[in-house]
Amino acid sequence: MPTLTIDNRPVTVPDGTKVITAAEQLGIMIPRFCYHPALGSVGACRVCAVGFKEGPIKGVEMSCMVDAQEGMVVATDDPDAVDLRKHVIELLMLHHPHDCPVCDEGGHCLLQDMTISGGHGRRRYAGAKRTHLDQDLGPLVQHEMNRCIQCYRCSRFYQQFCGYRDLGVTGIGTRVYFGRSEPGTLESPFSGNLTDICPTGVYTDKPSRFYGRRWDYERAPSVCIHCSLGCSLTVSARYRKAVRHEARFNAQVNGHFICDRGRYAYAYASQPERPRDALIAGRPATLAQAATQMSERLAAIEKGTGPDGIALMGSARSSLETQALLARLHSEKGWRTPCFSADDAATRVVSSALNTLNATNTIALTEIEGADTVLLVGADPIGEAPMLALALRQAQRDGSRIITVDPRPVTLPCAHDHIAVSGDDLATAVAHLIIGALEPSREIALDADQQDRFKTLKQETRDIPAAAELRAIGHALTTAWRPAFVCGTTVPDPDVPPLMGLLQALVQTSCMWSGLFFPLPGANTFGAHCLGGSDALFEPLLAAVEAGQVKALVVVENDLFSEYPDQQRLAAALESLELLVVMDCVPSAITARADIFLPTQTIYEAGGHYLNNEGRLQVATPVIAGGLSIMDTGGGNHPPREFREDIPGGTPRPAWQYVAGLATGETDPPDVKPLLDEALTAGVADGERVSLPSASREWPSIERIGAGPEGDAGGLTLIESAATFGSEPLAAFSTVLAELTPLFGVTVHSETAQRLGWRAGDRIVIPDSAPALEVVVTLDDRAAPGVLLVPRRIGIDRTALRRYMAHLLAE
Amino acid sequence: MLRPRGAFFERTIEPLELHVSEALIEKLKNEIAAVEHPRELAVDVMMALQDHHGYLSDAARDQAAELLGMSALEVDELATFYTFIFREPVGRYVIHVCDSLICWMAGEENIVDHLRQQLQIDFGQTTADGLFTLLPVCCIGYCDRAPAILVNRRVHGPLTNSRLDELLQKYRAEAAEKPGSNV
Amino acid sequence: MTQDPSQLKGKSLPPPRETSGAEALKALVTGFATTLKHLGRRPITEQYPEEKRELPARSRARIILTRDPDGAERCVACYLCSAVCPVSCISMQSIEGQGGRRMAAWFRINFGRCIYCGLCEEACPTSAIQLTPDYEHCQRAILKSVYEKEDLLVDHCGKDPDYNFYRHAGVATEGLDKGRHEKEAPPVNVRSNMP
Amino acid sequence: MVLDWLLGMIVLLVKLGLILGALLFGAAYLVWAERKFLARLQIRLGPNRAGKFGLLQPIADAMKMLTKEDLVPDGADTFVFKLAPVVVAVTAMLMFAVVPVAPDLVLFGRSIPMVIADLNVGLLFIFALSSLGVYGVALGGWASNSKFALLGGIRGAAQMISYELALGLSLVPVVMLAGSMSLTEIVAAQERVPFIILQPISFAIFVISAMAESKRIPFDLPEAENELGAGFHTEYSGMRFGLFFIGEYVHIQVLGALTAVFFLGGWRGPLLPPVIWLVLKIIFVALIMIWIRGTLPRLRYDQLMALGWKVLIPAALVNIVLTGVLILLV
Repeated sequence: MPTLTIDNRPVTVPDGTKVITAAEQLGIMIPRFCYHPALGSVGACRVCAVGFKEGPIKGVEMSCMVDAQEGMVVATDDPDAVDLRKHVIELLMLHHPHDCPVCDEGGHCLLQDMTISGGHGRRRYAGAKRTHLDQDLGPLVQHEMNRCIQCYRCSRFYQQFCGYRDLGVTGIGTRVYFGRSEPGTLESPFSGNLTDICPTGVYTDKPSRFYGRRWDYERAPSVCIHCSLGCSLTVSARYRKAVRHEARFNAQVNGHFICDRGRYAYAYASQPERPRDALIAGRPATLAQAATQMSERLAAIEKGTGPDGIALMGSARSSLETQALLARLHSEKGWRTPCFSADDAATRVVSSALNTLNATNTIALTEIEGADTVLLVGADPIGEAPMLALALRQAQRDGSRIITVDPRPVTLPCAHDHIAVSGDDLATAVAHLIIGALEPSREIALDADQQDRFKTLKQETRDIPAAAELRAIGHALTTAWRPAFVCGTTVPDPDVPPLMGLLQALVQTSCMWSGLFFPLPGANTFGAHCLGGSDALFEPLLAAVEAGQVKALVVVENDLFSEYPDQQRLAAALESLELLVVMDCVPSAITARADIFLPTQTIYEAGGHYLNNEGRLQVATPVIAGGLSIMDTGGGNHPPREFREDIPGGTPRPAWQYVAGLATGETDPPDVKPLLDEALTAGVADGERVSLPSASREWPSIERIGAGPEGDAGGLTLIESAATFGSEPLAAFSTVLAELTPLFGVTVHSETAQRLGWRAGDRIVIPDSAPALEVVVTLDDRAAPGVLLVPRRIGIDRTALRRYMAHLLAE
Repeated sequence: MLRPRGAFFERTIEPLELHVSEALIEKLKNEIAAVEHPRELAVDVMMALQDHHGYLSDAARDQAAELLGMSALEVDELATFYTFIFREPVGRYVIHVCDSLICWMAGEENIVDHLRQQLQIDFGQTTADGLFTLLPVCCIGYCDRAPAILVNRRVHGPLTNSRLDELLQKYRAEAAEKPGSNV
Repeated sequence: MTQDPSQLKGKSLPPPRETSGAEALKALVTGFATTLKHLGRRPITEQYPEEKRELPARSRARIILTRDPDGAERCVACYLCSAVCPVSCISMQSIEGQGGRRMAAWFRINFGRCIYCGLCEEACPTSAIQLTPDYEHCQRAILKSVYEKEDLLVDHCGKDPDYNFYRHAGVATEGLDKGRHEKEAPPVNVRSNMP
Repeated sequence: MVLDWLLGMIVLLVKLGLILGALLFGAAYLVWAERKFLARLQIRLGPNRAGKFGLLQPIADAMKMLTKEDLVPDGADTFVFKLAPVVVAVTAMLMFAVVPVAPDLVLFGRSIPMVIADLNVGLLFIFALSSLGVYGVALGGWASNSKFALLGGIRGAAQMISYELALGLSLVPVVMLAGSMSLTEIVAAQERVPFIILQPISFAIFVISAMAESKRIPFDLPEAENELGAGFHTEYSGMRFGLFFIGEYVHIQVLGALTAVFFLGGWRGPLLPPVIWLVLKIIFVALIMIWIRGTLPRLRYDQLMALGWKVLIPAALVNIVLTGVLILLV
């Protein structure tokens, strides 16, 4: 822990800290271009020069390249260093184009700041400027190479940090060029970070190109709700339109970056099709009319059938406010327990997963970066939670071993061992891992009861092809120092998470640190689980609707059709309802069927609290007041010249306000904390994790280990799993992401393809599908044999797809 | 092996216009298999393919990438870095003129002027008959034979204008004798 | 009498000079004589609506959006004028126009708020926004003081007849590719065989 | 007897009406004249938009004042606030009651004095009213509940007290020469020589003090726009402000008339009718005052006090002694 003096102020920092970081701790921002806390030092740009006055090093040195040492005296305003910086800036500006007015970086450009603060104002170089041709890098990133100052941040980020290899640096000397070998869409789903990380305007945000300047934007801290990780965002909005997401540093969750799905998903909030008016039986009505009619009709139904006649349907993408008020509606009015997901299979896995979490085994996303072995079971990070893949990449760069056990051909931007195991065998696979971890000698550590249970486990566990490999991995896990265990919650069955919990508990006795990490299906699935959604399944609710017991259904921010597989059954059930109330901010299949529709606000207008996949409470601050963008009201031309008191398109209210109106008759913003504390039994601060139960020493009871696949249909199973783009219900409305969404396809092992008579590139037209559905066949031998893998996609005819697949399975 | 696996990095490449002999491919594959990191052989593979094609065309680059398990961009990064790997077409004989200090003291400028005059081209250009490409090069380590040039990586020096004329004559004769291949 | 202010530092000012009675009387008489003399002179007042004075080219009144020498809109909607405007009377929206040019989809100046300080003109990097000596644009209806882009655009270059931003900018636009701007070398060929 | 009384009453009312009308009309057009004259002194044009030569400007101004909102500031003493401008205007007008505008008029055998009230203590009456006038200023300043107005009011009171003395002392030699305090008598005493020739020092002191009394530049410290907003009448608007305005310009006329009466022989003059002479003399004095306004800057407060106490009063006292000696000797 050396103590050094920077600008006459002492600071003590850990060993190995660079001087530039030490200065940051004092709040001194030393100029930098190439240095970035996430990427480290390379000493390429030479603007972080400072003067070393006393101590082991003397003279002007680069503060990003020098480790802080005891007794150093550093002056950031050393005249020699200042002079050097001034000349370096002038050198960097030598070929810089004269295009700040048309550059989107202008206003938040590090190069602008450094040029001005370095005192460089007038070009002395009279020669011809070096120019470059630009490349089309796809719909997300705009390329403008002339502005480059050769800091190498982009190539270091893209190749070393993210592990993608299609963007880098070519050429030598003055010809150095950052880009691809051929123009084309960037392959990395983290490419949007280039726009944040580039200190000048080489990479700028393409969808928000030319829209505004940083100083004009309304900006507020927010949370990403496009997967369960809950990355921190800064949202920029202008003229009532959210136009940009940027990563906000969060040491526990996402670090400095976010994925492209989270970055470009905001378009749903300002899409022209967004419903902005209340509807009664499909006809526009005022909000007051709709709300009054909703209360009256619900009261009438309640009078007729009792409180049991009204059911509530929440969603995993709603804020905690909305979810908590739905739970209160149940407790106050006696209406049916709210259900938060129509996907019961996932709900079961989620509850078993979250019941496995406790105060000692839960880890945060950035902690995974420090693991030396990561085991992923039934989890596909790139599709389900992209930032997890980036964390794995960091772990792997530090020498960590990554193992994926999955029926899908999991791809990661880093080296990893993949063991293909069919979906029904995942529990068996984990059982094999446990056996491997315990078998050689460690069984002795167990008490008598546990030994018995272990014996049973060993007897019950079925043999699978990869058993030997899995046992070897299980054994290797016991020698790891910092193993992390990641388990998905959509593909595995409910047995897998407790088994993973058991494996972690067994391994924990012999390592420094270990933990469990469960990516969940929705942004606020954790919240839904806490608020009593775990035992509320959709199937019984649907049965009650069909049986006529439930007369009215209130659906809040949930498109049931995208979650529930049998769309025809669902449609018929909804038809039989006396009253269907829908509250949502996006147009969906269910919106059109609503008797009463109430438009809700998005996260940008309403804000809200969210619990991420590890139970961390995070707040999204409202950015805009809501309403149609001025760009829309003016039709692209200047804003209309009229005075009006209301905001056009400003009808939507936060969903919780409608629910609160039903629950208490009041529509003031609820203080979510007491409601939450009720559900969670203890207070929790923003940015902190909710208190989880303390670790239990019990051997978890596992209902079914490794019984063969149920309903064996020739060993074929259909897996619908989340893809990076196109699966998330809100991000699916983003037009730029739609461009990146690949053709809808089915991925199978070549053996399976042979059995089915499919070849790579075959196009299968699904019969009786509306809209017509065509599936492209892709072969991948890293998939488990017998698995038909399709991406989850909003708006496709899943009934027809399932019917066709079932027909295939039956043959 | 620390090589990432997965669909992201797997490319199927179009058949090359000039087919590289199976034997060469087999030889390169064996060499690559023998080393710990395929990257180690990147320059050798590029050189081998360049010798085959005359220069490292896009197709050759893609083939090198496939052989080495690298992305096309990664190969490009190296190819554009090294002076002796040509990403653009060159003539049959590539003349590198050393422009470092010793050669300059020994009269490199005269050599250059003479070459320019004889070949009617400037640096970076190829003669109309496709025989010679003139390129400058930094010190090639033959200071003892200054002023020196490389023709297809073979050193010649010390040079005078008459020696140079002889040399050009020799290559012209050779080209007339064996048209086509430049390997 | 000019004195270096730094030399005055720390010193008290000299005591005021005493005026003698004769001097005072003389000053008094001079004053009265002067005003009396003025009585006979022709008033210098200009009768505004009847007589209109030609103002200097740099006087600051009505704002215009000029065009470059090629006749294209100069404004690139960079938002600098609206940022610098102390009364926030300028608003606009930038879009990508024809041939990759950044331009204003709409551009609005509310002259009801404008204080004619000229900061927008000073901030404008393309010489697009300029203040003109035309001061006569009062309106009875307040909304008529809100000028849109079509009201602001003129078809000349204003005070800067030669400047064309896109000839210097270095960004590729229709008909002016990379390396064709002033003081620019042709685009680098990364694959060049030259070292 | 009754008829006499009635006739007297009618004559008095007619005189009152005429004088009042003339004074108000004079005040209005004095404003116009001041603006015009001042403008020419400063090589400007002055008002020229309302009517020919801006002649309708006073009417436009009056209409504007009457239609302006009448504001009483929050926290002001409403009664006093409303009273103050009345005091200023009324005292100024009342002073004219003792000014003879012409020799007695003989009509149908009756001699009608061309003065509203020929008091034998006319001079004291004038001093009394002039002292009362300061109340308007001081009260208006105090009642406005504004620091600027209060400062203006205080300055007004202090200035008035200082210059009242010099004003009174400057007229003692006039009374000594005329042997009466009645203004009619004083005018009569100047049948041969106007007192300006006999008493030039008195004249100078009187004019300076009179200007200070009327709070005009260079003695406008109670208003002092650039320090105090508008001094004692900062908070006044509409016609209440108008009353202060009228008060000031009536005061100028009164001072003109008094200067004429005390030093310029009153209505006396050759050829023209007496009333015209008086009016001409009033206009002459007013023009001189405007000229002064157009030329001199405002005095500093200490200069104002020094001039009053250290110069004017001693000079007036010496003048009295000299006059007395001269009267004894001649």
